[in-house]
Amino acid sequence: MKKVHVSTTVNGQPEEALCEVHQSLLDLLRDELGLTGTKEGCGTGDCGACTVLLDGRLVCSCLVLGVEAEGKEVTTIEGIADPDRLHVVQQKFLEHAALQCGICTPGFIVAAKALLDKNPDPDETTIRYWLAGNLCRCTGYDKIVRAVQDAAQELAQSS
Amino acid sequence: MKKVHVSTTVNGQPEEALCEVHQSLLDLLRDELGLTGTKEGCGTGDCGACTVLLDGRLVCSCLVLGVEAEGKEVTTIEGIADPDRLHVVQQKFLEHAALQCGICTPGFIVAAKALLDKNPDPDETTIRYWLAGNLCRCTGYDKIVRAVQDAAQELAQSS
Amino acid sequence: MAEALDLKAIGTRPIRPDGVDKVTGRANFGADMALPGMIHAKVLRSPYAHARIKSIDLSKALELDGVFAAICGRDLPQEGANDLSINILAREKALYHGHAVAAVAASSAALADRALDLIEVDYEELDPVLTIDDAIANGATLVNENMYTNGDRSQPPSNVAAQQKFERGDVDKGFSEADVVVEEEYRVPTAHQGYIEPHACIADINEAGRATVWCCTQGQFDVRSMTAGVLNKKVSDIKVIPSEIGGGFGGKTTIYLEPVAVKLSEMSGRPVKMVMNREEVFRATGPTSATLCRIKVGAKRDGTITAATAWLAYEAGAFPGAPVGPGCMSVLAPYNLENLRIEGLDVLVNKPKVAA
Amino acid sequence: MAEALDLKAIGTRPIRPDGVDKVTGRANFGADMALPGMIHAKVLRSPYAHARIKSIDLSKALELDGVFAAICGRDLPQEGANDLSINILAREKALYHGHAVAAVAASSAALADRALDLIEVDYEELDPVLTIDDAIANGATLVNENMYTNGDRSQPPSNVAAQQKFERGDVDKGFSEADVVVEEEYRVPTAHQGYIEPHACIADINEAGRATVWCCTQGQFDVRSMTAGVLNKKVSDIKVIPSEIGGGFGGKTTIYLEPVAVKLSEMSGRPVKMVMNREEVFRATGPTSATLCRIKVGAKRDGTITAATAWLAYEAGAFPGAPVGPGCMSVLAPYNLENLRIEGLDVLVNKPKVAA
Repeated sequence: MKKVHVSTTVNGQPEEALCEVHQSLLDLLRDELGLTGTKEGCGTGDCGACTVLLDGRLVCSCLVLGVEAEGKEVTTIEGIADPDRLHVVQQKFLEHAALQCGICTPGFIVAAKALLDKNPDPDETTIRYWLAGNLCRCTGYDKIVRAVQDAAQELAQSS
Repeated sequence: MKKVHVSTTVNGQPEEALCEVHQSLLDLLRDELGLTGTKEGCGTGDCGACTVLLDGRLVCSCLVLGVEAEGKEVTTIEGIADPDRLHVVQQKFLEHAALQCGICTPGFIVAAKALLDKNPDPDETTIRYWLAGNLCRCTGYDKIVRAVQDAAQELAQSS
Repeated sequence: MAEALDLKAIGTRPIRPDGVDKVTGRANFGADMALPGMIHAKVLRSPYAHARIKSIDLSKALELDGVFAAICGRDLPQEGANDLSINILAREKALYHGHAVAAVAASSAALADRALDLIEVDYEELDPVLTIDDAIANGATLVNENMYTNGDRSQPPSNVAAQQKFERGDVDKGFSEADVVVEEEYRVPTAHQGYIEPHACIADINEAGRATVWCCTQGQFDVRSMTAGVLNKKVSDIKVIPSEIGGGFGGKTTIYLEPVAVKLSEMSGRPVKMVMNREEVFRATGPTSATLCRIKVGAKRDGTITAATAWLAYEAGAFPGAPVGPGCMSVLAPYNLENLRIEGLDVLVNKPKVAA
Repeated sequence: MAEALDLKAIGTRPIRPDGVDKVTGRANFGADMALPGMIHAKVLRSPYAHARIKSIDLSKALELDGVFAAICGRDLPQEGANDLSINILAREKALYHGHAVAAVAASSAALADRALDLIEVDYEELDPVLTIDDAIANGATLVNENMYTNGDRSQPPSNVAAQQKFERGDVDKGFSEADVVVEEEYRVPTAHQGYIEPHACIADINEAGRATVWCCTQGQFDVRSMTAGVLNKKVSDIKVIPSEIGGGFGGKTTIYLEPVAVKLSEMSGRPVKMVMNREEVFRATGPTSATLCRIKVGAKRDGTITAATAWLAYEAGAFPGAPVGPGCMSVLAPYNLENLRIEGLDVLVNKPKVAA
């Protein structure tokens, strides 16, 4: 079967790629567009390592078909930082040592940023609930939660 | 302008790629299919580093448009060796030290193999004439010519 | 007290040097590499925990368009056919549910997966040995018919690969002097490390026989020597380049895919990429040992321990090598005991070989 | 004669170790790397051999969809604005036909090329200095108004960057003793090395300021220190990874693109690839010096040389540094002369700076 020509927007840039109909959005991003910042941990929507935004909505890209990205806007970890500086969520993950091996980190950061965009002042329970779909095997979560809390505080002060 | 979906066969394998209309076959091979064995030395058809076979005909891939590969068969340097052993032309280039920096080597080998496929017993003048479209800055050509002569001899003995 | 020191590092909170690349998606892990002309390989795994492999027919898989190469155990060198090699591709028997039986390289991972369905394996199902109790029972099915405890062939073959004993004093006398004797049995199930990153590698070998392997490990030199051993190659013919490692916890200093990828690269003339999925990680890579331990402690009313015994049986999985030695050395080590006896068993079961 | 030795290497014809990868297309050269998310940069080059740059307006180029960043000389650190930096991006003046004036990074090389057309440069054309004769003539246009011969500011500025003299004996006396005096003038034109591989690099810098540069050079540590110098960075913040090099012949141990690629990567947050085309290689990278040499030799009928003088003028290109020193040291070196005088001139002209 011939591949499907998909036109989409990734991190604000128009992108075109050929996609087999069974390929996931995760495959499209990683294998066709070379954006390997988004990771596959489970392929079944359980670990959240492949978290991206699709038209502003948080999704596991392993559960979305690549062809569904046609005409949509995708935001990946590669689109979170400004060219000249990290996003405050990224900065706070560094400062709070909220990462170790780093394989889950892109998913956590995309999800955490989406939370703060939606709710600039989440309490700890809200943060833990929102990030429940992201698994980390190294950090034990507390440092991640503190990083998000600190990021929220800094965003509040700067606005 | 939207990219063109090109279906072609490269080294016996069906391939699909998206190609801008102005892209050369060389760009298509290198940038879209990742086959970087074919080199760009001049981009104007003078140096022969980008030599490939297009439907069996020797061409400078920098002078062919990528979209022209639609439905055609392309053979590149990556398709010359068998999986388990080098082509005799490749082997003879090694034995005669007919390469140094190596940037022109893929073009020479594709061209030399095409010559021997067409004319199994070329004399030196024929070899030099056939390879006149390939420039080498390191070897001085004599070792290349001897490698091709030796390859022809070996092919004659083995057939 | 010592005077205050002018400490330069202690007390500071430096940003980890790999941090920026990890929060921006730049850091490259095992599955993030790609090479031009790369093809993809997948592994056919045994659906039985224990089965004799009567035949494997790769021919239909090889006929599928886009398939470049396929191998099974007989295609790896017999000179290197040690436990590691047999774990990587089964020979006479499939030894656990998920044991690699064959592998196919094709132009895409999806196509390789489809080709796996075309491989015909004729299995003779055998009783699986799934617990320590079953493994050490009299008349137990043998995971390995050539396994003799501590290599002692004067005894019949056994699922107990090794047995070790540590003794001091007179435990019977010690227990007789105790006011209280407590004896308990503890079972700890198999636990997989659960690193978020599945195993992945790319191998590329040239016609001169020199291979490069990219993989996610902190033990690139171990991976190199193990891969060389399985392929009966010189270590100098293999270069291993480690990527970032998305968690290992002891589970990524051994090999599962690398020799298969090198062999398929050799047969296809292409770089070969292999990435496990989550199910494969759980079915076929090394967890830590399940254990069955019986501990008996005798003590006087004042708390003095008069004697202690520990019987520790560790599941090794399908090949010997459970970490029972360190268990024996540490189980009673915190106490200064006059009378003790420790026995450790390295027990084969039809499960993946443990790692760490 | 010495006895026959058991020679292990001499007389053998070993296959070069990089050979197999080079005859199969596996060997990776400067332009063969690609990184995820990579964008492409192209350089706007002066259409004049000598012109004052009155203004550069990048704004229209930056407005084009798909353009990520654009720079010109003022965007490189002034702290590192030495000859190397000014060669990489012109400042007050364009010093040769092909001198880099600005650069644009865009989603494709073709788009970057289109964006170059949108950059507005206001040039004031100046007389170009194109030959040694013109450069050293009285009242010559100055390539660099602040260049003083050997740094001696008691003399007026000059296109002769350096002058060196070597003398022995009395040449006038020597020539007077000669039976025959021959004096000739020799001109050798500029010759470019003509390596088949154009210059290429990829740079990727992260938000912590650590850059990795892949490029085709045999002098990765030179490239690192030069790039660090131009960017006013620490060498420890730059890692240079050399690829295979498709011919260099002395022309690839300096830099043309690397700091531009790093800077554009910093501004865009993307890896930036830059590949010269053949025309750029010839217009803007270092050839060997054109020379004008006057040699005078006096000799007796029996062949004894009684005196010799050599006047060697080497084109340096737009910045000083022609290899006139080695020329002076070797021109008369084969002869055992009592009377000689050698004069060497390092002469600026409006051409690319020579390399090797």
